[in-house]
Amino acid sequence: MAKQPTNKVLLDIHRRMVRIRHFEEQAGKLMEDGKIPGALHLYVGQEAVASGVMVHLSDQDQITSTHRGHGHLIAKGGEFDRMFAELYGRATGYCKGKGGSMHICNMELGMLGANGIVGAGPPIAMGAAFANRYRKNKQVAVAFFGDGASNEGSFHEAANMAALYKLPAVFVCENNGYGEYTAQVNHQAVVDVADRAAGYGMPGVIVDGMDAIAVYEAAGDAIARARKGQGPTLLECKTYRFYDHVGVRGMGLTYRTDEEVQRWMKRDPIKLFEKHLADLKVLSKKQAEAVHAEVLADVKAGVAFAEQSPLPDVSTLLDDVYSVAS
Amino acid sequence: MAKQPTNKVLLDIHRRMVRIRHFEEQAGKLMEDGKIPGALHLYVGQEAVASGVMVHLSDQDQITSTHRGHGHLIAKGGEFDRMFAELYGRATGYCKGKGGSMHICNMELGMLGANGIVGAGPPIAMGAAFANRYRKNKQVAVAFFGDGASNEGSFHEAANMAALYKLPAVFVCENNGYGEYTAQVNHQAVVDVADRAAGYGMPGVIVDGMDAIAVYEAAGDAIARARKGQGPTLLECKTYRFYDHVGVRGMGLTYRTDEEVQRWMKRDPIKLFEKHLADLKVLSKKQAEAVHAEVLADVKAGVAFAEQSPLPDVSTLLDDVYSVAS
Amino acid sequence: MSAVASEVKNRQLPYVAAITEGLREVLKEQPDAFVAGEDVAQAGGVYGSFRGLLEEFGPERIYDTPISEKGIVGLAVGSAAAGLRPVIDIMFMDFIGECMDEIANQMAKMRFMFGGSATLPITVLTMAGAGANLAAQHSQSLEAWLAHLPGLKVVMPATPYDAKGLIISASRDNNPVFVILNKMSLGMMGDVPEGAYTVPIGKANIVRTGKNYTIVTLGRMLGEALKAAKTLSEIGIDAEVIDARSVQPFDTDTVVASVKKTHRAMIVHEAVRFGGFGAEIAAQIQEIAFDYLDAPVARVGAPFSPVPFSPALEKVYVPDAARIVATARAQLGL
Amino acid sequence: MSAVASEVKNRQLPYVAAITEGLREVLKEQPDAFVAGEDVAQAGGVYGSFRGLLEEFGPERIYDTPISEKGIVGLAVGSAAAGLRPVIDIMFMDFIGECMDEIANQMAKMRFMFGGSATLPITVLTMAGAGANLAAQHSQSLEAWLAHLPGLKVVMPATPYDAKGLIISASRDNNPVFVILNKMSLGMMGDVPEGAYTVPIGKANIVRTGKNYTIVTLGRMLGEALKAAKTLSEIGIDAEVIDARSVQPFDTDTVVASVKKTHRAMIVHEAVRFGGFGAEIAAQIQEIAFDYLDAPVARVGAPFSPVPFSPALEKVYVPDAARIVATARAQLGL
Ligand SMILES: Cc1ncc(C[n+]2csc(CCOP(=O)(O)OP(=O)(O)O)c2C)c(N)n1
Ligand SMILES: Cc1ncc(C[n+]2csc(CCOP(=O)(O)OP(=O)(O)O)c2C)c(N)n1
Ligand SMILES: [Mg+2]
Ligand SMILES: [Mg+2]
Repeated sequence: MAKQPTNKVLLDIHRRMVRIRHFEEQAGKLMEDGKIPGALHLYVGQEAVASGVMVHLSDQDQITSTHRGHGHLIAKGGEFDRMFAELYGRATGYCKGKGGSMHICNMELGMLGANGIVGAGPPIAMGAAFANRYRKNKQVAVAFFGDGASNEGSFHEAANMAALYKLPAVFVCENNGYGEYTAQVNHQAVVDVADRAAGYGMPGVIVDGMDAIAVYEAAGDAIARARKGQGPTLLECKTYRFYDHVGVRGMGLTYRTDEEVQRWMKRDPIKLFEKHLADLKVLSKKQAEAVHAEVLADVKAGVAFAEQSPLPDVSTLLDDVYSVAS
Repeated sequence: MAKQPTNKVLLDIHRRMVRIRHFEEQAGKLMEDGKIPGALHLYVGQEAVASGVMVHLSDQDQITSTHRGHGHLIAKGGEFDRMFAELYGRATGYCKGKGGSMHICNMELGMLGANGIVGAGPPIAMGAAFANRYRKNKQVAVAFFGDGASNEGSFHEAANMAALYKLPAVFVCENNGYGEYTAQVNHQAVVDVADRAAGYGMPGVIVDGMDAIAVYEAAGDAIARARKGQGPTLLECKTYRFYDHVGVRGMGLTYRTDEEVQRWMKRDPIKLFEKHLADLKVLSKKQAEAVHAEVLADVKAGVAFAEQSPLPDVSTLLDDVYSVAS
Repeated sequence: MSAVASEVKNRQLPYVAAITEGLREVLKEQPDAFVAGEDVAQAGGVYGSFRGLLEEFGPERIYDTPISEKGIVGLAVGSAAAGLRPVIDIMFMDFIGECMDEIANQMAKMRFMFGGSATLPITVLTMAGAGANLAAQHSQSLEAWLAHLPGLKVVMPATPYDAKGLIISASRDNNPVFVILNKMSLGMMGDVPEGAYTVPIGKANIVRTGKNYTIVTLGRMLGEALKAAKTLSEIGIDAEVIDARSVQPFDTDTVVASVKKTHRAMIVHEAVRFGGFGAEIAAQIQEIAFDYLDAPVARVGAPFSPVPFSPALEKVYVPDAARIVATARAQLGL
Repeated sequence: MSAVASEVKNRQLPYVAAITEGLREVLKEQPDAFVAGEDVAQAGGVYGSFRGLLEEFGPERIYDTPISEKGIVGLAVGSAAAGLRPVIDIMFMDFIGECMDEIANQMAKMRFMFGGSATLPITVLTMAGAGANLAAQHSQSLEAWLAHLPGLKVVMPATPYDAKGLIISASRDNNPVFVILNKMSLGMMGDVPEGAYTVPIGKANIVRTGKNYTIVTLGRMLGEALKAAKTLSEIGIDAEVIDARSVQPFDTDTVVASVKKTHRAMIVHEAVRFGGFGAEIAAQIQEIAFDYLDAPVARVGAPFSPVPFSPALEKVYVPDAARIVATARAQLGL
């Protein structure tokens, strides 16, 4: 059964959430200012999911991410300087500027990449979980994917194989109610993606994705189960993205009502969690402010690093297509 | 609720089953004699499924089939002469010899083709069901597929879309316990493919695929539901193929025991059904023999037609790649 | 086309609106045509190319689909086999890998495998093209995969006029037709007549006539080639610029006739050069017009790497007028 | 290779057994290598090319998978990213459409998109080839799709020797390598040395030296070209037959050197001629050796249709020695 998080863990989760929030807010600004090229899919609103799951994982455990991947990388330990550098397309970025937001990754941290292809993560995570089982190393692989992605055949095949081989995998569906501009009711006839678990022979669990503790506990159970060799779990986290599919508009969108947005924003996962931590006397308002201040300083430093970093040299274009080592 | 089949219907189902059985037995012999080229996947043992479903369908209702498609076409009204001609690769075949066993079809009968690609049928049937809904013509589209095919992403996407749009479709899974030489326990962690229905928001029904009446009743309910605009159903029929995945060896196979084969053969769907019809006094032993004799004569005539038919002229090779009508 | 162009010279539309107009004409003239794809209905498409269709034609004609490319193509194949004329959208061309079986083994082959008894009047729209800093999975041009598949037709409109006309032609065609659009052309203005008109599928378009050099382009590269032609004219190269418009069927006759006149040729496409469709064109030219060639047929395409994200790299990755000019100079030793 | 051939002239194996031997060597030398695919474990593969591996290496190394090509490729990509050296089987090459996204957008691009931080030592086996009356969905040769994808290597062993050697080379390579086998070659006998040996990936093989004609072949067409060379020798054509062996990387140097000597060339592959890899080879030859060519580079490939079922049609569909000879005669006006 789910074990209570220690204070240390609570503070760890909180810091990860705050780091995601401020990184994303800044990234959004930078995109609006035309400093970050391409498309940005912000994770704001879903911080409790990445943080509540990732706090259970070591750098050796792997995750696969999505087009909305900054939050996953930050929660997995990604550094702001190299992340901003990647979004800027600089040579110092995690992908040397070749990947950008949609492919940002860190193999050392076991973050097997954001992905521009919806549904591409689950088969890759299933493969990483297979490697863990093969090596008997007790590592776990976690696939993050959205409600929209749950309609891709790739999810189906990965879930079936993970259950068949009893792999140490967890399938975390971040159900934010929309796939791009299409509401869930218009892309699937079920309300709970977790209902799909039974068809693969794995447990399906539903949790409030705005409640970091609830995510922490449910993820803890699923990950423990995976480590014990009992097979995968489908963990559905009901959450919401505060901003548009791409970019930073939150209100005034045609495909969702402002009332709906406001309703969810009242349950801002960071505010909820800080209130909870205050009630528990684990983190005072002042202490929380200090964390925000530290993180904001990190953000500032990260942006500065990125802006001072060189663009990739054109001579490097054809590097990294193939490995030349052997 | 399922309505009892009339005697007329019972005899109709019986004839379809017998036609499939004798066609397949003969096709197997012809393949062994080297008269039919390529690969043959025989339907023997599963006759109750195709027959119990198809008796509910008109020529306007569509079906998609599999690599094991002869039975589906016969139950849908396919003629032996043009079918044997196709298996022989003759110009008089349903596909002018261009398709063969794995692509045998008849568009006029609403049989949208056997398919060499496992899992290819469900999306096509979903599309045909969409057309029926678009036309408001009360027609139904039925996808036949195997237990192995239920692990393809194509099934997942088709099932989700059919349920989302409440299409007049029925997904008939012929679970014969194997995908090629791999037993179901080695390709999925569930015993019942029907467990997958809930994840799409459609009913999942399990029926004894060796019992023609059970199939008739369950299929009747699912098809009626579809015609009424109440959406798709996943109907799993537990069945067995008496012969090998390809060809006519039944016993002495490495991937299944002879005991298992014998156990299932004791439940030969035709024998079971004929006993039942005899008990009901609907079809006497003599009458049954007469049916078999008639069908065997059809088989003989069909083979003769095929053998007298010309091979396609090489000048026709590039025909039918494109439609030139407009 | 010049005739048409003059008639309508006063009516200019952006490429994106020409797409929508083409679809509107299709939906008006063909009751069996419907549009389905990810975010095409309520959102009007991620680039706005479907805007207003839901409002005008209603939910019975315009469908948002789940993120299920295999399902979307299956929807098209099955509904076409049942008599409809589907128009589907695969949002980015990069995503066709998700549904290549449905494209290659079902859509392209069904008619042939069935001995001609199936007819699939399907129009597939998809958005190709690099230059928007969308990185390796949202920038590809994969026409070479499709052109290699008997049973498909494949067109690549380079102008607003052709976008509208080819969409209408595709929907009237009784075969599966891919209309490969380019996201960098969406804002391009051009003459677009009111009402329905067609652009022949399989007919190349001589956009600039020239005496001593032939440049064959695919899709958006037409514009770069026209720019390059100006520069080349300054060094005595009078380039005839031919927009292939269709890669399957490919208009070999028009291209070969030009090369027989000019004696020198170059192919330009955005796709990776190696194994790209330009190789087929070059191979055909030398097969048919060998004795007319004064120089090898040159090819300009993307280098052999995925599309890089960083603008600094993408800038040198995507073929442009400068590369066309440089390649021509090298080819001709000028 | 002749050296090797002589050493081992007494040891002959069929192509199918050479595949198995190559896999056995891989599994012996690389503890991180495992084999996964549909029916590869208990059944030993639908063509027997995996026979005995489960018994010898056990269920921890050899895996039957569900019928889930996307899952199989994902298994390879994810486990390779996590440090293993997967060997996967896509039973028939026709099925790669089911997993082209995982192949093209994940396997091929991951390393580049990740700035070189990911390494994917993956071997993919797949069975191509027509001639077995298996019709349009079990007979294709689709190497052109793969060769167009930066990040992949693609080899096509034509002999038992190369099948074993290229499988071992593929598994030692730190990049994704497709080994395209041919179902019609499974019974072909040839020299196969005991133990581990490699065949270089990216190096063409001059199988027959000749003076005045170059035939470049892909995969099984080597045998047809060698037959054709005999016939051609009777009409004064002394053909040099080069087995490309690898299409990515492609050994341009060996081919061009030969053409500079022979002045005439033909490419032969089983794939559909239009848009096939032969176009890339022809385009390269004329680009680099234009002044050496006495005739256009000819291409022999399948006609522009899906593979027909009827033996009567398939017989005239699949390229063979007779078509090679006829094409050479037409090309050279002999
Ligand atoms: C295969 C594929 N199809 C479509 C897209 C376009 N696309 C990008 S994100 C997205 C929505 C994804 O929805 P969901 O999985 O719920 O994730 P969310 O954006 O809500 O986090 C779509 C359709 C894509 N990138 N890849
Ligand atoms: C996409 C694809 N993968 C693999 C195959 C090879 N194959 C042909 S039949 C078959 C088994 C299908 O099993 P099932 O769906 O249970 O149907 P059954 O043969 O039992 O009737 C396989 C793997 C194929 N034809 N297509
Ligand atoms: Mg979502
Ligand atoms: Mg089965």
